[in-house]
Amino acid sequence: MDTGDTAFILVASALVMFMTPGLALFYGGMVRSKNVLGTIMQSIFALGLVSVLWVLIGYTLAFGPDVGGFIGNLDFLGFKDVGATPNDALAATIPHVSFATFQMMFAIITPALITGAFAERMKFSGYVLFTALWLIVVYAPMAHWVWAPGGWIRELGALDFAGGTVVHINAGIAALAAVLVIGKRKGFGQGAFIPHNLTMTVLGTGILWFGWFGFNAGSALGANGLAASAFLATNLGAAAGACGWALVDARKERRSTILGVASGAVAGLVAITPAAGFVGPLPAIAIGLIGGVVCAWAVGLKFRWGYDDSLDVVGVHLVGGLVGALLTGVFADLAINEAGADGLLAGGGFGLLGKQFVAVGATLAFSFIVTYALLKLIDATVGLRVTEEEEVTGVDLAQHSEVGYSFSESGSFTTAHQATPSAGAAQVPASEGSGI
Amino acid sequence: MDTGDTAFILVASALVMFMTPGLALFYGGMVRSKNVLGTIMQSIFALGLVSVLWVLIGYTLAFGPDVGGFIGNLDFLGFKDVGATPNDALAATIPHVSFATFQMMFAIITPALITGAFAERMKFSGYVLFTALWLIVVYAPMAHWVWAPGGWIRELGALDFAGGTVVHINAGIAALAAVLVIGKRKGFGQGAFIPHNLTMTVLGTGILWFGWFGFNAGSALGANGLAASAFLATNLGAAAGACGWALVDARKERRSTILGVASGAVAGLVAITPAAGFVGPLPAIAIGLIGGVVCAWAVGLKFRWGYDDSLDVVGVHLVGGLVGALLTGVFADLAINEAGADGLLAGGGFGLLGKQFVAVGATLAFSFIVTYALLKLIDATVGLRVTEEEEVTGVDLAQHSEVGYSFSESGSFTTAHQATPSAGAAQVPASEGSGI
Amino acid sequence: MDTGDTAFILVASALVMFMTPGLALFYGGMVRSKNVLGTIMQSIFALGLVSVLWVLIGYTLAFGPDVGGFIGNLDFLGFKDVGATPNDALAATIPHVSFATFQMMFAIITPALITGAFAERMKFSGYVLFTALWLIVVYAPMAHWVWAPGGWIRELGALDFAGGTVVHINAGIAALAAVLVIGKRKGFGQGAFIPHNLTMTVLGTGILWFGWFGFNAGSALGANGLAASAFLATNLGAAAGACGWALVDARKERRSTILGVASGAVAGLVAITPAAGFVGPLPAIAIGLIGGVVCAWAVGLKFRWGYDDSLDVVGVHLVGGLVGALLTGVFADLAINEAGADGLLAGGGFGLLGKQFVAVGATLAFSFIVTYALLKLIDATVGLRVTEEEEVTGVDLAQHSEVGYSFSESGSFTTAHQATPSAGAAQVPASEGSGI
Amino acid sequence: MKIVVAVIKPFKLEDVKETLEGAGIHGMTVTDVRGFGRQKGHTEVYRGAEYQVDFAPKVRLEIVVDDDRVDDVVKAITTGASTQSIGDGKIWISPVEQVIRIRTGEKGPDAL
Amino acid sequence: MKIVVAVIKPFKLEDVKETLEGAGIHGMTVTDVRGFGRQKGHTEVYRGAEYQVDFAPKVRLEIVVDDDRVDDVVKAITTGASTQSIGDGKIWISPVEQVIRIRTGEKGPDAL
Amino acid sequence: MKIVVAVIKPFKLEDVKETLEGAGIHGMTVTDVRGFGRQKGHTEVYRGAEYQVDFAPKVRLEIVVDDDRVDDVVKAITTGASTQSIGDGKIWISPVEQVIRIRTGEKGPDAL
Ligand SMILES: Nc1ncnc2c1ncn2[C@@H]1O[C@H](COP(=O)(O)OP(=O)(O)O)[C@@H](O)[C@H]1O
Ligand SMILES: Nc1ncnc2c1ncn2[C@@H]1O[C@H](COP(=O)(O)OP(=O)(O)O)[C@@H](O)[C@H]1O
Ligand SMILES: Nc1ncnc2c1ncn2[C@@H]1O[C@H](COP(=O)(O)OP(=O)(O)O)[C@@H](O)[C@H]1O
Repeated sequence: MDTGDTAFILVASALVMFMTPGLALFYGGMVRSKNVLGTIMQSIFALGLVSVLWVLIGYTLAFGPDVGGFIGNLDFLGFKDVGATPNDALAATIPHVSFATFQMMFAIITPALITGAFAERMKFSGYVLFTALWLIVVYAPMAHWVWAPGGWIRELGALDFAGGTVVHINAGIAALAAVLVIGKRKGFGQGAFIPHNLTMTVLGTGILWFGWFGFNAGSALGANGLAASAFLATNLGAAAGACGWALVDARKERRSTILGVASGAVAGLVAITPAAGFVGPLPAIAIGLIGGVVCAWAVGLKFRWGYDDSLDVVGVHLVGGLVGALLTGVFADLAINEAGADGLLAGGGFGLLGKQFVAVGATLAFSFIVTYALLKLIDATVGLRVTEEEEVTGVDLAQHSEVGYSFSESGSFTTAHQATPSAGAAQVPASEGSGI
Repeated sequence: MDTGDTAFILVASALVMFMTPGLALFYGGMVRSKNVLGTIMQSIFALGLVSVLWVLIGYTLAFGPDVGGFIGNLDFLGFKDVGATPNDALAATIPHVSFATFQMMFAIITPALITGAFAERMKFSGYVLFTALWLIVVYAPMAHWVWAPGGWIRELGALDFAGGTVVHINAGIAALAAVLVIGKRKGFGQGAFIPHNLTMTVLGTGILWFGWFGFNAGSALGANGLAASAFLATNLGAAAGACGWALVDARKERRSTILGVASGAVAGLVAITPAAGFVGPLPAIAIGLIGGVVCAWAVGLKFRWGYDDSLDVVGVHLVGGLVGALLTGVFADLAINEAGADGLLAGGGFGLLGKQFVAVGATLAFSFIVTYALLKLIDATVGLRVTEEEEVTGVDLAQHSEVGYSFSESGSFTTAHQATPSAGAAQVPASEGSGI
Repeated sequence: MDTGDTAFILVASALVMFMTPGLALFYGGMVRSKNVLGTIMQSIFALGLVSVLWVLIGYTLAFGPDVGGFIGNLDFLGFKDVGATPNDALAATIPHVSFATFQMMFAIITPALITGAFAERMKFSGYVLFTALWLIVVYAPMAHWVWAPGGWIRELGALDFAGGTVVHINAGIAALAAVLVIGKRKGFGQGAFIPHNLTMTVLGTGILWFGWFGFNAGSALGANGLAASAFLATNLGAAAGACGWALVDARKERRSTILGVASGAVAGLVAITPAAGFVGPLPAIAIGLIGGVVCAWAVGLKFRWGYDDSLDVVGVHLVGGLVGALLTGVFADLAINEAGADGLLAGGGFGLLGKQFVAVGATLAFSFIVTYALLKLIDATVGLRVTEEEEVTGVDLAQHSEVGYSFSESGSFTTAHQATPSAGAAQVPASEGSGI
Repeated sequence: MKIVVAVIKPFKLEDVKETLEGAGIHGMTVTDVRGFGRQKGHTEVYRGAEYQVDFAPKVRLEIVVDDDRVDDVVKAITTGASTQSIGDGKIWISPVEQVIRIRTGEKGPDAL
Repeated sequence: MKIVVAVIKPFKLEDVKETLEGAGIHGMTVTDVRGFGRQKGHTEVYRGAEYQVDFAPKVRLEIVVDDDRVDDVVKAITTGASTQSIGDGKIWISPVEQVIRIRTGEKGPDAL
Repeated sequence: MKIVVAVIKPFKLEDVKETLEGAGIHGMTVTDVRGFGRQKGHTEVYRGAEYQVDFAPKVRLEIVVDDDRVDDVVKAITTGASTQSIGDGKIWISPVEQVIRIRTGEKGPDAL
């Protein structure tokens, strides 16, 4: 065990945890103000729910000793034997519990990413059930395939440094399945749904960028030259992504936008994620730039094809993830990471690229099909979508009985009659506020 | 000295420092918009004031060589001899100055926690005096008793990993004393004081959760297996607390709220704090869950008993702290930390639990009595409470001549006549804005 | 190579990166709401632009092998040879790439600091060009002089631990040059430009304070006693600065303000920056306090002398930087850092102070002249300033076609006709919104 | 001339604007307001306690029109704003003695 | 019918609502406004410079009533809003020619 | 008495306040509103798609005055608010039957 490595992974875990509130703000700023809390809630609550589920069952399915290349066994159920000493197969220089906790943070943010797609119309109960089940039947197996010793994609030799397939393509294609099942928001295509607070979205972007250093550099599982290289690549991916999207905006609309720069940074981060530990600085810039440009174009597809992906999870995470996974096959370089491989431009031929295609294809197919079926099931039981009246009112009031902001000068007056906190409360019909 | 341990504690110190702005936002979002700056100020200014006082006098009283089990002597006055080499009695692998700085961050946030109780009606001058004196006469002795070599509670064998008694029970009971002395806000009990910006409260929660990793894992004073274990317990406490409070909300109001989830996360963090380095993952989940559920119930007490604890410092920090301190006596396990003890369920019998009761009882009595007396004194001299007119106006304008937000389209017009910056200013009666 | 040191510098790099979004919010909260996005953009976009330029050209000019004491050669062009092993001349215990990345974060925030001066009236295109060129012709040489082996100011023996001259005086004097070239905002001197969201400014302050630990303690380039000492000094500089400004406010206006406390913290941080690794805790308090008091007075100069430095970059960064650089010559102490020197009060006589004067003088002259010329050039080509109509409309709409906030109840209606995303868009004259 | 003032549900603003345009009315001034009336506000939950908010958010429209257009305007608003449920709002009509367009100084119906 | 418009201090809104309810008035429309008058605004401090804000925040009430209730309404507002200090605000009364309830199409006093 | 209502461009508020003071008018009530009219709103860009906003932000002034001051007030507003470009706004004048100052109970012109 190494204290420097341990210090680094503990801090990296904290950074990745911080990304989820960052995502909550990134998404929250983009919806209409009547939906800001509901949107934030769908990220924040994942911190609670997934943390607990990960300990109980998720981790062992993902990283328990391999069963046939597809899933982990139940040795680590309830974090049994996940202790203070290293598990050499997983990470030799840090406590096993530290590795498991680091992975927990990835498991939290991945389902949270999906929520951007069905923002502004999802029932909270449906979301909770979906997140819990999706973690177990989609995320845990995917993580096993790609990252666990014995996982079939890992064995195949496809590369995914920090989650291009497991996190981004997985969440992105699940998002597509989700919007196909759930349908469009009232008013989609007729007018714009203008972001209600872009400063919140920028803050979220800043936190995501900051936390992503833990996500990518932490995936080196130690404080070493590889971590340093991945750290740099991460920053360059974000930076070049921001520049790329800004250039597209500037060409198309004759001006750059802050939402474009923020979106571009995230797109660049998504694209660099699978490649971060396999490429040098100049390829990292290229990957970020291409990610930014392609995603800037891809977010327009929803208008053309008519699916209502509210906050562009498909356009950014699916498309950005694809860009990154495939470009890893192009730019990966053994000179940067000898545990990696040489991609097309490093003289490795089409071998790696082919494996990347297989990994991507398997992820797309598996995640789309299982997610689609899961959502159909939930729709038929608990239900996925708020009523039209609730959608008009906003999910904050309709689903959570709260409002995001209350700035009025005479705000103290906004509520006058307190129901007796315990007893009387139940008499007021909770749906009363609907149809404002 | 170990660079990994040092790196970890330096970063942990930064994380704990960041909790105080996080707390400022957590609290700030819950008050009415006319009081947002005053509320934030009472946390932010503690960063300034307490940092300086800690160097000058606080640290030596808390961690200077023991005098009779009750207080430290003056050897470290002005951080004399607090240097770049380790002090083996306090922390053997990191610079002494790093330990002292880490402790400084705890000393800052503790009085800041109290301010939530008297939010929306406290005079700034009274707050400053209170914070300075409370640090010296309440916090420093408490920290000595529990954490300093020779401190009587430490010698007794009661366990408090990261501040259940010193920070949370201490701040929580002081909060109760404070609201008894200061009295209720105008309008308490008649209507609701609706939070003006829950997105700010959620952001604050995210920062607190993030920083709490430094608070708890950092209390291992090194980047080791214990830190990793405490890190995990911290995350699980928060997560389970959020789930617990959400369940209570869902049962009582038929819906979960984002404020409930945020409050539950904090309650879970409070509850896990004393236990973080002594329990495994499943007990951590239990402690967080119980913390969340009990605090969700406890915040209703103020309506029943009629004390106006504005932002529920009693309901969350006092009650959550009690839950955690006592459950430490139930769940503590030598298998997790051999410097700890076995609690009731680990086969240690009632011994530890008894000690925890003594520690808690002493904290409650000492902190309540001294805080009460201190506030009475300040009330009789400098004064604690703003005038009714100022309370109606809001403390932002009344105490700081500032407003939080200015969104109006024609905002640039809001002020037109600039008093000559230097001279003329004094002529405008500062109280003019009162009684809007 | 040392994993503890590497862990620390990686995290420190992340912290410094996070300062730039923090700065965006610190500045963003202080402008009028119609300019909030444009202001934020000028910090956020620097993250994108400067990161890329630093890799391509900036780093090698600053830290490439010395050419005549004035500039680095092109050995590190495109981060060639900037790899996973340490470069002993620059930082012996961490990967070279980690050092270069850490320095990148400094190169990003420095031009971002300047933008506060010309906020609310700068063209985005002019800003982009200015930032790119300024990085290369002003920042890179300055960094070389002060920090690179062979740089003439470093060789002279002047001390600048973490960027008092390179970052703060440099940005501050460039800010002065900028406002002289660009001119005043419409309405300057007639009324107040009231900050539209002080809670955002406080959040920004919290992030800056948090990140500054990476900035200053990270400049020790390892997790050692020096880092611990610099960490403490940083916190005390901020704390004492906040107290200092609050005292001035309280004396002058009979009340403290949250903006004063926030500004004082930043002023204290600026002042302690060059000294952080050379002074003990009591001098750190003195430097912070003096920084806070002097800057609180200095921000009034713009009204007296009539230059419109929108967000007080001159008053805080130039003046605070001067205070810190000179007081380093007074308080520096070999007992704290043997690589430093003894200042006036440590018995070192006037020698160090004299060198500090030379360093400061050279920075002032070089940066002012080159910045002034650069801006004149850009003004004559691309243009620096928005039209008066755009200034009245606000730069958010005029330069970025976005608005910061959209809180209206009927907000979903705010825009109804979506131009066909691809084709039709170009027909709507973008300037239509002007002159609201 | 008359001024027609209407207080309606916020999410009906878009429909009303369309029916008004259908009736040839292209100018109006809109304000976000809070309405107190038979319709009660919504319920909010705050740390476990339920509260009844007294008001419902509304938007208020002002339309200055020539006397002979009043009935059309009222009809357009009624059509656009109606949901047949409590809280749909009210319309009231008051006299206007003069209208001036600031830009041109035109007066009376020409100023609309 | 008449419309009674009142501009009052924001923190008096709750009291006025109570006195109005006492007078049997249950409907009104409320707007946040800024008032310019004898009462000057507050003082703000911005980085060491003091500024006088020109306006004071106010709320504006609109109540449409039958002619014979006007005096009661005025009395209720005056009672509820008065603090005997400058800036308490003003009430003005204008004619209303017609009122319509959107939901039902009722007209005149029945629409209130 | 009359009430003069004006809808103007927000950035002209300061100028209008000055011309009104020049005309001896010291009281008014101001509301932030959204205006629909000939002047179209601005264009916003949202992730690569351009949208036309339908309204332009405006401020609405209400000034109650004695009958013989109406023309001065209209003139002051017109002078202060005019930019000679579309969207400068409108002024309309309606009758006021009574004005009361809450603080003193004064009525009529004395209440202003
Ligand atoms: N007397 C009144 N004067 C002015 N506005 C009123 C009056 N009564 C009701 N309103 C406005 O009309 C809105 C709708 O009234 P309400 O009684 O809730 O339902 P309905 O319109 O179906 O009768 C209220 O929210 C309020 O804004
Ligand atoms: N002539 C006016 N027209 C419209 N509103 C006015 C007028 N004069 C004053 N007001 C409103 O009444 C409020 C109170 O007036 P003010 O002169 O400050 O005190 P008072 O009501 O005690 O006379 C102002 O803030 C403004 O909103
Ligand atoms: N019929 C109307 N009733 C009420 N307000 C109107 C009417 N027509 C226009 N307005 C208001 O006047 C403002 C300016 O009108 P507009 O037609 O854009 O330009 P102009 O004032 O130059 O004719 C609008 O934004 C709206 O607020």
